[in-house]
Amino acid sequence: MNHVSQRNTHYCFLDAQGQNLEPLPSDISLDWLRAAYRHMVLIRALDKKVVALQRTGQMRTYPSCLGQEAIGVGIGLALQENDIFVPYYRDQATLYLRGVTLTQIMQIWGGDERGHLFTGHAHRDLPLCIPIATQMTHAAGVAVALKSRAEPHAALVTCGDGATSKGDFSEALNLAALWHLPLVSVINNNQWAISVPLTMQTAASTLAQKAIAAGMDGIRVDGNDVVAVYHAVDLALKKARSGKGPTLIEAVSYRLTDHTTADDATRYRDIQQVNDAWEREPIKRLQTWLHAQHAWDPAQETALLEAVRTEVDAAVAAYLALPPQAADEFLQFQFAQMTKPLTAQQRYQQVRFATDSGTQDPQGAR
Amino acid sequence: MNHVSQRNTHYCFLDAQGQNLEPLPSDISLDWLRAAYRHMVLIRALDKKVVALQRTGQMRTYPSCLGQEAIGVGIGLALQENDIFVPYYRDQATLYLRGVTLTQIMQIWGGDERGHLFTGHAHRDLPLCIPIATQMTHAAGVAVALKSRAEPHAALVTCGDGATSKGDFSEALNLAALWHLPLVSVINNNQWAISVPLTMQTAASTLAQKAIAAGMDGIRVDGNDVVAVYHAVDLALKKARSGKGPTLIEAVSYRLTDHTTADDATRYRDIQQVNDAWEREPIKRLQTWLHAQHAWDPAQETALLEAVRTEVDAAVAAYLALPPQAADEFLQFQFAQMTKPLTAQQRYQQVRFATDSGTQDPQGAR
Amino acid sequence: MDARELTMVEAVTLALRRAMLDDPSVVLLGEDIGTNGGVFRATEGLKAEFGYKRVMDTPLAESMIAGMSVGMATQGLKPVAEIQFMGFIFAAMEQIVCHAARMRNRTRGRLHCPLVIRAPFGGGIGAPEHHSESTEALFAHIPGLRVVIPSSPVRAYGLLLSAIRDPDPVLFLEPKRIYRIVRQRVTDHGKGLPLDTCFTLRQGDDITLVSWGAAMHETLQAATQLQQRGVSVEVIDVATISPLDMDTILSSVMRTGRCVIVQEAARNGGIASEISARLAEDAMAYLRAPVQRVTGFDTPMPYPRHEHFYLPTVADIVNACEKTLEAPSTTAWRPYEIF
Amino acid sequence: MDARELTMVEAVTLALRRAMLDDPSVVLLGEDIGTNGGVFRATEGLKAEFGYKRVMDTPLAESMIAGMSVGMATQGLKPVAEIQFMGFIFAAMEQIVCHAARMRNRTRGRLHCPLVIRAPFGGGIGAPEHHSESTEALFAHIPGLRVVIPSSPVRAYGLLLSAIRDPDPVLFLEPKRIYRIVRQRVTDHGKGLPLDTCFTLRQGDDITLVSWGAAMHETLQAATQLQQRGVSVEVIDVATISPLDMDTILSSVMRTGRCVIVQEAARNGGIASEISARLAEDAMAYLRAPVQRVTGFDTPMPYPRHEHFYLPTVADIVNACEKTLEAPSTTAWRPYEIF
Ligand SMILES: Cc1ncc(C[n+]2csc(CCOP(=O)(O)OP(=O)(O)O)c2C)c(N)n1
Ligand SMILES: Cc1ncc(C[n+]2csc(CCOP(=O)(O)OP(=O)(O)O)c2C)c(N)n1
Ligand SMILES: [Mg+2]
Ligand SMILES: [Mg+2]
Repeated sequence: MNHVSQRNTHYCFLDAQGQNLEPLPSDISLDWLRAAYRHMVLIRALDKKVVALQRTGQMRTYPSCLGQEAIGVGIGLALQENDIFVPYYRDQATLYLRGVTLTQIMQIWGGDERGHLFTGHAHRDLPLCIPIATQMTHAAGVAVALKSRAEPHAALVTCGDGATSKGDFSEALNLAALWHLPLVSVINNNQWAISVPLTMQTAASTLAQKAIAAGMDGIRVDGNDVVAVYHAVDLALKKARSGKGPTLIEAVSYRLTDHTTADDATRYRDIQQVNDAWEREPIKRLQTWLHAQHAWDPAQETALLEAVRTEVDAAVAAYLALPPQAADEFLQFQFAQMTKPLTAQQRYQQVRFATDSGTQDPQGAR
Repeated sequence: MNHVSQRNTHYCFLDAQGQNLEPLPSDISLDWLRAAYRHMVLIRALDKKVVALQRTGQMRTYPSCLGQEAIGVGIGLALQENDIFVPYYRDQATLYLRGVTLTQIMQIWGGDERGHLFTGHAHRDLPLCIPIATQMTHAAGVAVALKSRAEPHAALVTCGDGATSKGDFSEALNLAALWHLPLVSVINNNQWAISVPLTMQTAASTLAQKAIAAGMDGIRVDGNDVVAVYHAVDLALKKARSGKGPTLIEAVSYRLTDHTTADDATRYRDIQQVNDAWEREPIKRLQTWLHAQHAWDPAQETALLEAVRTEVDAAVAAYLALPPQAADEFLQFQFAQMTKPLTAQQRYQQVRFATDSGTQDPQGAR
Repeated sequence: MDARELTMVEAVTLALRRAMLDDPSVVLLGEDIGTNGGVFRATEGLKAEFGYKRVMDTPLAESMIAGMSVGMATQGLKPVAEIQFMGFIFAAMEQIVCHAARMRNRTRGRLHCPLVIRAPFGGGIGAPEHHSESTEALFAHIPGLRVVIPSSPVRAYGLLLSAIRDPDPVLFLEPKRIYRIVRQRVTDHGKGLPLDTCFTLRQGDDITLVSWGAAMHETLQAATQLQQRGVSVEVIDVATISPLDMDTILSSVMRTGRCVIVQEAARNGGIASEISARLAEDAMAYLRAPVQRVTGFDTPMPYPRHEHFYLPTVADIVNACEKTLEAPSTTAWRPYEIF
Repeated sequence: MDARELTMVEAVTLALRRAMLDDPSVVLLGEDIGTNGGVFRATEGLKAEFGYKRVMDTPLAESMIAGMSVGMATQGLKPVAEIQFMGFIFAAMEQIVCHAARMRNRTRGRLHCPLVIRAPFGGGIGAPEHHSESTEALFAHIPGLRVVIPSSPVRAYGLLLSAIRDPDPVLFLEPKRIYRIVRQRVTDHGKGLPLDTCFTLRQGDDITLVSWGAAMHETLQAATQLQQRGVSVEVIDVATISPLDMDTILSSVMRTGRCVIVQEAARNGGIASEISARLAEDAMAYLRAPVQRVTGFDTPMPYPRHEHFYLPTVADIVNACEKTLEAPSTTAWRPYEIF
C-alpha cells in the first residue's frame, strides 16, 4: 500500500469578485441563479429579523447563518422531494427550501417544540440536531433504510467544522463508505466552532481529506459560491441515488457574526478577519455577477426586498401570535400512549395549573 | 488544496520465508535478534499454557496473542523505561518486557485485580483496557502530561483493527496531531475483530491512511516481522521523544486462534485462511533466518525451550498459589479513604462473611 | 404450534425470529450478530435465514449502532440492535438519552423511534471486567425510555415481542447469568406480554419479595426456603422497571405489610430505592416493618475470581426477610442499619 | 485577604485560580474555556494569567476531553475539565463510568484519577434543547465517583477547591440558573469545604426541607414563607449527593418527623428517591408523615418557552410542606398520591 484513494477536487465557479472561474455547469440557467439569489436574500432577511427579535426579548438563543446562505440554498436546491434531510442547527435556508415555514423555524428558536411539525418535503426529515455530530449516524441509518427498501433517494446530512473532531463523524463516514450508503455529508466549514478556530480544531489541512480515513471520496467546494455548492451536492446526490455510494463535501465559508445570539465573537476574534471575509460573502458576488450579465436590475432588487420584507413580516406576525402550549402538553408526547406514571403526573399538572396558588405564573412565584 | 500530507511507507525486512527484503537496520545485531526470538518463544509458551489452564477451569476468559508476538516484542524492545505504555488487552508480550511478571499477567486473566500492581518499568503504565479504543484518549492525555512537564519520553498506545472504527480512535489521533503530542499509536491489525473481518470493518484500503484524517503520518509495517515493527516503533518513539510529534503505525499480522477462549473461530472463518496465515507467522521466519545465518542451532533451541518451560511453570505455580482477596478488599480501593456509606457496607460484608449462614460459599448457596 | 423446552437465550432467538417473520421492517444489527450468531448465540441462525440485509454485522462502534438505529427507526424500520455487553453501552448513551428517548416528544409525534436495544447484563458468569454490570437504574431515570428485563424463557419471549412491536424505544436487558440456567416450555404463538405491569410469580400473605432479572432466581429460592418454614411469600417480578407499575407492588405490600427488594445492582440510587421510596410514600400506614433492600455494593463488580463477594445470595435474602418478619408490627422502630 | 461580593460563577473562577496558584499540576481543559473564558465565563482571565499550557482549548469531543483527563490524571496532573453543558456529558459517559471511576480500584491503588469534571446544569435560563438537563442521579449511581453540587458562591468556592484537591474523580455540577442570582462575600482563603457532609442552612423543629443545586433557591424561599406562618423549618443542602451523608439528614428528620425533598430532576429514580428510601428504612419510627418529593416530571425539560411548566416552584414546595404538616402524627395514613 503506497497510496490512498483520494479525490480532492476544489470547486469554485463564481469567485469573490463575481467573476466566472470556469464556465457555469450546463444546468445552471439565469432563472436558476435569480431564484438562488432570491432565496439567499430572503434567508438573510429572516436571519436579521430573528436576531432583532432576540434582542428585544421575543426570541431565545438563535444561531445566525449570516454568510453561509449559499451552502443552505445550494443544498436545498439540489435535494429532491423524497430525499431525506438530516439538519444540524444552522440550516435555516435548507429547511425553508424543504418546505418548513419561516414561522416554524422561528417557533423552534422561540422555544416551542411544535415548530418541529415540519411541513412540505420535510415531513420525513429529521428535526434540528443540537448535540454536535450525533446527526451523522442518524443520517447513516436513514440511508440504510432507503437502501434496504431500494428507494432511489438519498440522505443528506450537514454538520459544522467543529463537528469533524467528534467521533460520531468518523463512525458515520466509515459505515457509509463500507456499506456504500446513499449518503451525502456536507460540512459547513465556517472556520469557527464558537471561539475555536479551525486551526485549533485539527491539524488536517482540509476537512475533505477526512474522507480518506473512511475510504470514500472527499470534495472541497467554495461554500460562498452557490453554484459550486449546488453542483457538487447535486452530483453527489445523483451518485448516491444511483447506488454509487457516499460522498463527503467540505463547503468552505465563514461565520460572519456571533456563534449565536448568546455569544460575543469580539472576545476572541479579530475584526479584520471578519471584514476580509465580508469580501467573499455569497450574496454580493452573485448580485455582482447577475448585474454584470444584465440579468438583474435595481428595480428587481427593490421589488425583491419588498417581497422579502412582506414574507418575513407575515411569518413574524404568525410567530408572535402563536398560543402557548397547554401546561400538560409536554407530558403527552413521551410515548405513543400515556403510561400510568405519566398519567398521574398529568393529573398533578392539571391541578397545579388550575389553581391560583401562585403557580399560574411560576416564574414570578420563584 | 489538492493533495494531502501522507507518508505511507510499508516496512518489511524479513519476509515470510525468512529472507532479507532489505538490509537490516544498523542497530539490529544478532544478539538483539536472538533476544527478540527468545521473547517471542516465551510469550507463545505462556500463551499456550494459559489457554490450557483455561480449558481445565483454572483460568478465566483469555485473549491469546498467538501469531502476534512480533508486534508485542517489537514494541516492548523499542520502549524505554520512562516511556509510558498504554496497553489494550492483547499485549502480553509488551507487558512482559515492561517488567510485568508472567504471574501478574495470569492473575489479571484469572480474575484478580491485584495483577494490575504492575512492577518494573510498567509501574506508571496504564492497566489493561477492555472497552475498545477508550485507551486511545488516555494515551493522548498521558502524552499531554509528558509534554507539559517537558519530559523527553513518549506514550505508546496499542489497539486492534476493530478499534479503528470507534470514534475514540479518531478523536485521539486528531488531538495528537493538533497538539503535536509525543504519542505513538500502534494498531495490531490481526485482521479480525472477533468474527468481523477487516473487510467488514472499513472500506479504507489500509488502516495507516486513517492518520490522514488527523493530518499526521501513518506507517504500515509487516507485523510478523519483529525487525520491521521494532524499527518503525523505535523511529516513531524517537521522533515523539524529540518533540517531533505523533505517528500512527499499522502492524499487519493475523490472529491465528480464537478471539478469546470464549470464542470459536471455526464458526465464522475458513480454516484455509488460518493455514495460509501460519505460513507468515513471526517466530518461524525469524528462526529460519537465524538458522540460515548460523546464529542459532538445535541445541540452543532445546535449551531455550527448557528455560522457557521452567519460567512459565514457575509463574503458573505462583499464580495457582495466590491467596484469595479478603471479602471486603474490593470495597477498600474505591476512594483514597473509605467513605461513610462504604464503611457501612464493609461492616455488613465482614458480618456476612464471618457467619456460617451459608454465605461463606455464596456460589453454592445460590 | 409446538411448545419446546427452551433456555432464555433460545427464547430470545425465537422471539427475534417470530418478529422478523411477522414484520419485514424488523432488522437486527450489532457486533458479531451475523455469521457468528452473537457472542451468546442469541441471533444464531438468523442471518442464514433472513440474509445480511436484515441481520447486519456492524463495524465496532456502539454510538454508531445506536445512532443509526435512531435514523432507521425514524424512517419506518424497526431496528433491534444488540450491544454485546451492557458494559459497552455507555458509548451509546448520548444517542439513547438525547435522541432515541426524545424523538417523539421533540417532534411532537411527527417522528418516533420504535427501536429496541438488547444487551446481556449482570454478573455471575466469571467474565472479564466490564462484562458484568447491572446499570439498569441509569436508563430507568431517562424519560422516554422503556427498560424491560425478563427473568424466564417465557417472559423473555413475550416481553421481547412486545418490545419490538412497541412504537417507542425499549432497552431490553437480558440477565445472562440465567440465559441457560432454566428451561421452560415456550410456545411460539406470537403473543406479547404487557410492558406496563409487574408479574406476580407467587402469592402469599406474610411478606412481599420484589426483584427482577437474574436475582429473581435467588429470590425464588429464598421464597421457597421461607415457605418451607411456614412463611407465606408473595413474589413479584418487576420486569418493566421503567415506567414502573407501582400498582401491583403497592397492592401486594398493602396486604402483606412487609417487603424486601432484591437487586444485583449497586445500592445507591438503584431501582430498589425508587420502589422503596414509593412504598414509604404511598403505603406507609400499611408497613409493619421498614422495607429492606438486598443489593450489590457501591463498587463495580469485582474481577471474576471474587464476584461471589459482591452478588446477593439466597442467604442474604432470607436474612433480610427474617429481620423484616421479626419486626414488631408497631411503630416502635428504631433506626438500624443493614448497610 | 479581601472578601468580595461574588456571584457563584465568579466564585468558581476564584477557586479555579486559587487551585492553579497553589498547585502547578492543576490544568484546565475544555471547549471554549481559553480566550473566550468559557460560555459562562467561568474561566475568564485564566488563560491570560496561566497561559495556554494550563488552560487548554480542546477540539470538540467530550469523550476525548474525559479520556485525556483520565490519562493526564494517572500521570500526576490534576485536570479540571469543563463540559460546556451537562446535556453534552453523555458522550463522555463511557470514560467516566469505565475509567475515571475505576482506575484506583482496578489497579488496587497503583494509579488513581484525581480529576474534576465541571458542568453547568439545570433549567430555567431559557436555553435551547439539551442545555437544561438535571441528570445528576445518573452519576450518583456510579460507584467511585463523587458528585458535588454547590448552591451558593461560598459553597461553590469551598467545594470546588476540595474537589480539585481530592485524589479521586469528582463531578462538579454547577446550577447555572443561580450562577448570577445571588452575591455573597467570598474570601479567597484557600480553605476547602468538606465533601462528605450536608450543610444545614437553617435550623428548625417542625419539618426538614432537603434539596441541592438551583432548587435550594426556591426551597429557601418556601422555608421563609412557612416560617412567616410560624412553622419552624430546617433546611439542608445535600451538596455532595454521592457519596451521600445520610447522618445529617437522618438526625434532622428524626427530630422533625417530617421531610420534603426538592429536586429539579425527573422524578423516577432521582436522588430524592434514594433519600426518601433511606429515611423510610432507617427512620420510619420517627416519621409523622410520609416523606414527600417535589420534583420535575418524567420527561425532558420542555423547550424554553414552556420550561416553567416543568420546574418545581416555591408554591409547589409550600403545598407539599402543608400536606406533610397537616398529616396526623399517627399511623392513620392511607395511600395517596402527589403524582
Ligand atoms: C456534543 C456537543 N458539545 C458541545 C456543544 C456546544 N456547542 C454548540 S455549537 C458548538 C460549536 C460547533 O461548531 P461547528 O461544528 O463548527 O458548527 P457551527 O456552530 O460553527 O456551525 C458547541 C461546542 C454541543 N452542542 N454539542
Ligand atoms: C466498546 C466495546 N465494544 C465491544 C467490546 C467487545 N469486544 C471485545 S474484543 C472485540 C473485538 C475487537 O477487535 P479488534 O479491535 O480488532 O482487537 P483484537 O481483539 O482483534 O485484537 C469486541 C467487539 C468491547 N470490549 N468494547
Ligand atoms: Mg463552525
Ligand atoms: Mg483485530
